[in-house]
Amino acid sequence: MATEHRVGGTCITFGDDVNTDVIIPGRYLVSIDPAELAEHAFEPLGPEVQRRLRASSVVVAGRNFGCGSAREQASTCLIGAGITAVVAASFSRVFFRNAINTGLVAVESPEAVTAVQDGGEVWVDYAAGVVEVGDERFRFAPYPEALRTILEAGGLIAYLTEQASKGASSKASSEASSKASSKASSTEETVR
Amino acid sequence: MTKTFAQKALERASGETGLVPGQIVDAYPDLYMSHTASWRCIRTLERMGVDTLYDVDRIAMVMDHISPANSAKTAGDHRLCREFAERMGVSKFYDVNAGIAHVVLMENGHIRPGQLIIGTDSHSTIYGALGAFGTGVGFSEITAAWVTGKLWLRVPESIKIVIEGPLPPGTHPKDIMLRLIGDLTADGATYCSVEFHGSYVESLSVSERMTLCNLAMEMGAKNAFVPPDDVTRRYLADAGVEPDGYEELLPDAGAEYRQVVDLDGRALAPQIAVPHTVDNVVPVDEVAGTRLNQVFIGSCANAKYDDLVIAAEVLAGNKVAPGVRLIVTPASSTVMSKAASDGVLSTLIEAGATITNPGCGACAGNGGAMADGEVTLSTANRNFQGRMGSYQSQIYLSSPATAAASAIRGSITNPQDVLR
Amino acid sequence: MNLVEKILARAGGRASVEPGDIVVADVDRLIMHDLSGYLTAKVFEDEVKLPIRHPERVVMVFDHHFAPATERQAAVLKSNREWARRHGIHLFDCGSGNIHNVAVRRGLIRPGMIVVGSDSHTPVHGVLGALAVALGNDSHAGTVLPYGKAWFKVPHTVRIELDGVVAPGTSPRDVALWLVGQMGEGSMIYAALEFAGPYVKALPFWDRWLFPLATVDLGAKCGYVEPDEVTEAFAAGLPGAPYDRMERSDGGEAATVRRYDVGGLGPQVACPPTVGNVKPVEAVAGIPVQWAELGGHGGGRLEDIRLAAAVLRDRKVHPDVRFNIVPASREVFAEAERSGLVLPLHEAGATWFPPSTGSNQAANMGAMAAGEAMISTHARNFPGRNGSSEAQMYLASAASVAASAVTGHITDPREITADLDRPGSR
Amino acid sequence: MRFEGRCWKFGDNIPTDRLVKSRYVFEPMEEIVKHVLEDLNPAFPVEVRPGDVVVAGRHFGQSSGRAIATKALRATGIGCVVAGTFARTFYRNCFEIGLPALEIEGIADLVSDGDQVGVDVARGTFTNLTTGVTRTVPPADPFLLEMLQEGGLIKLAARRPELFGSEAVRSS
Repeated sequence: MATEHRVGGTCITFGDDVNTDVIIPGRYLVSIDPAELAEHAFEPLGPEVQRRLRASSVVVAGRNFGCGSAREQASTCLIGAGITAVVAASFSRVFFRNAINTGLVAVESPEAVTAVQDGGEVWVDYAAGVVEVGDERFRFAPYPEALRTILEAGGLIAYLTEQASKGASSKASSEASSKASSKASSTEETVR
Repeated sequence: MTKTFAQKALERASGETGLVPGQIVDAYPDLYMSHTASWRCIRTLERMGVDTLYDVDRIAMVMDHISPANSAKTAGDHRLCREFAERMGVSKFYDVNAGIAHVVLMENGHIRPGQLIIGTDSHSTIYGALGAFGTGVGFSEITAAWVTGKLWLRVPESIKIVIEGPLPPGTHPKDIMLRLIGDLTADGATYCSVEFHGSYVESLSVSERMTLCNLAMEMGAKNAFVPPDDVTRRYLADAGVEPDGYEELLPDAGAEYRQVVDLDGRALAPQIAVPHTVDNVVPVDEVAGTRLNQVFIGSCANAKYDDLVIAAEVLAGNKVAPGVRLIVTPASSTVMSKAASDGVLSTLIEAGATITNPGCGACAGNGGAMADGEVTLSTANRNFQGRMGSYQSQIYLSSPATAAASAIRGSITNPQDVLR
Repeated sequence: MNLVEKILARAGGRASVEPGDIVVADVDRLIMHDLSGYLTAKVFEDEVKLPIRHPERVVMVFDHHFAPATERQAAVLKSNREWARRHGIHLFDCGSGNIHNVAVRRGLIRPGMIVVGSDSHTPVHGVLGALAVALGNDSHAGTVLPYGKAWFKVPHTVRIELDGVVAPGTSPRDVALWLVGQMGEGSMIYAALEFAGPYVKALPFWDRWLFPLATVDLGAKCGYVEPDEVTEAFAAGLPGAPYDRMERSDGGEAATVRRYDVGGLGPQVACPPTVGNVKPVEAVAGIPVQWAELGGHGGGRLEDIRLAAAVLRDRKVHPDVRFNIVPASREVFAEAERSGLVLPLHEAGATWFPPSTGSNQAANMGAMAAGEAMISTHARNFPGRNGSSEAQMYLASAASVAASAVTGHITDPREITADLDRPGSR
Repeated sequence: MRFEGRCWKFGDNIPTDRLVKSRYVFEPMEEIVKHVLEDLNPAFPVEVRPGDVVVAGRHFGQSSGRAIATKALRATGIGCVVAGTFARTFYRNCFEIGLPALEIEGIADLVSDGDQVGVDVARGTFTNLTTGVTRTVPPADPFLLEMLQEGGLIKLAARRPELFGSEAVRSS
């Protein structure tokens, strides 16, 4: 799979402790469609924020971004809105997991967050472990290999499906993978 | 090398030894809990084209968030789960009438000390009340675990919280936790394993320990833990778990903690979280008199049997104030049974409470929605903007005692003022 | 004159009236629920803009919601509360119970009254010897609220006499369902129905309830049971002042009399898609159900709960069935608890819900997926009222509902137990 | 009170639930009107034109007493509704909200869906222009016709509040 390690563009900034009920209100969890979820992303903050979100590529936030529930749609809705990376001072752990597992780049860099201006450009090279804010470059600890593999596959399910089709899955899932392999190529697109 | 609970639990679940915080391991959970989100797992599995599961006996499904269905869509989602459970032989399937997943699974002996449990619910930290390692994940990870039996986990650092008691009358585990969340803030324990120790913790029932571990999530914890003891063992025996059916894991003396917090509960006043974050905590007296439209006694944090008893003690002989709706949602069918057997239910009914079916109820947005400008005092664990209806409504969080006292007065009230 | 004509003549300020006359009469009570009340209030505020003439006669009961699930619903209830408070009308908030049960239990319906409401089952109050008629929102907004009056066409009266001893395990609910099937849905349009005959007169008050309730299914304007000692005793036990008038017919006026022999009648089921599609339970026995519910206008009384408890004694709800119990009022729930009925039914696998109309129209609960089926004591079975238009609703007695909950399919309660009290003999 | 248009034919015992499902009750009328009778004939809400006539069998509009069902039908733009019999509250609501209604026994047997029909509600006449069949019935009570002409009960009461004094409107 071809890998593009550098993602980014115009950013939209938020403060500390942005919770999952703000990112995607519980009433919309009946959907798992990224586009449909994206329509309601950040709805509590009003239409102007939503419009700006959809025009942005990067979400920049303060501490504890994505705190609250374990809902995976908090990440999916951002992907649906066209966000390619989230840069935060820190993440709630479940949001961080969900981001990796749905294929959304999420990096912690309090220094970068401080340097960012709302609406400015932010780029993330997650292989190099660098956040670029204008001319400034901020380093962060690159992803462990295991996480990067999942991220680059486009998320956990896409990764597993890909593994299954390669016949290289873990021992535990080998039986399952053999069944999955025949369908894997056709399902990859929909999974991602 | 001395180890924390988290190190021991993840060594057990990964088969590796000598784990240190920060390390990432492949761990094999003992149980994968999915609630109403189960249908998403099933759909994801369908898209993967897989129908062989790693170990169906480790799957637990509880239809708790929207129970019963309030739309044809949700009714269809529930049916999908029932049919899947039937077809795949998921024996730990609990339907819309069972109650809140966490409470149901603990009551039914599915959670045991030392186990690793993952759940599609952030408050899966609650399983620490029985000495297990519980943590929340997204539905894709549950699906992946169904197939592969494992997931990656970062070995967390640990925080040790030592609480001394007893607490003054009218104060409860919820008050302790709110104070702690207020002090440590909403991300004070992010990625960490939170261990509860001390004389106060030892004196608590499993139900009360559930309140501690549940709310640890609101500090960002990865998991929470109360050391198993005789209280734990009795609870497990009542739930039908054989004494040799589990392995208690205790942190070593001298284990390394990122932080040790000592909390003296003996002079604690009732606490309340004010809108719109859980760590925005003040003593109840500071906001006493705030008018309420609704009081909700429910959720995995505070709608267990003990919680209803506490509420009933305050409500006995009183009536809910005119203009206030008091909604009581027992956490589980078992809780409802107990309350109906000993007069607690009668007391609540006579006081004017609306008793709903067991489940997540208003906490998961299935009931108790508010209109613009309305105010609810809730015993649940989140007060985020818009979580209960309108974005222009407000949620306060408190103990069942404070909730009951406030329902009587129609405004936020220190329960000590009513009990006295 | 008969009871209906006397009440209309008195309230219309006339010496006498005859069928076909249109009279404008004083309304004694307007009852509204949370849905219809909202619509009425909106029309009243938007188009009429006058004060409410007699706020003390107006009652609103929130029964379609016991805990709203959406902001939209919450906003409707909030608007209703503010409107009720602003105008000083009676308000019973969520969890009070079903509108008709609340109105009776709280002493707001009395013999001889003219009662109007936009709930189509408003005619049930004829059980107390009131003239109770369902009107639309515009009647309420246009004339009842501003003038305290409504226009009525004086109905012709049909007396329905029921006689005979029904089979064991058969309740008045079965008889009422059967009657609709026999007479035909919509067969009595505009009529006033007097329910009479030895079978009806031997019934206790809450069992009589089911006959005026069926009025709307027959298409009639109103229905009643001629007041007697049962009515008097019940009315005397209601809160508030005792009734000040008990109109009674002069006798023999009904132009038409229909006589039905209910001797040996067994349990009945109204099958989808309409209330008139009534069959003996044997004809549909065996159809799988995923849901069973005691509640709604046709159930949830203490009598129904007792019947269900009798059926479920030493038995369990089938694992494939969710059995909901929705008490008709807060009082019923409290009485059930005091009578020790709540725990055994809960432990048998039933789930208790707050007093309300339960799954009626799936406002707060009771949505079904395509292909699912429910058997209930509700009053309506039209497709689309409970989630998917492809879901099925069967209407039956409390005993049949409970029996079906035990087996997982529509079941004749007599096959489960012989331990069912003969209705009316208690 | 005269209308000419396409006949949309429906069966017996149609409940208000099929005119307006309860989940749409609080939607704006522009939204409600898109779903009127859709379960029974999906083409109806899409293709109905102003002046068209709904013809139904027995007991049309049973179930809820809410006027919203009649208001939604009126909002489709139909000229009037003709039925073998009407559910009582539905009939009452028609006049009270200003939707002309005419009751003609057995009318459903005289039309096919798609026929052109002509109706004069005030005179009580019905013509199937496609087949040439006609029917005449006694028109509705003058009080109701007056209500219709005013545009409904609220407008009538506003213009003639004295009607809602204690005097009878009309004696037979």
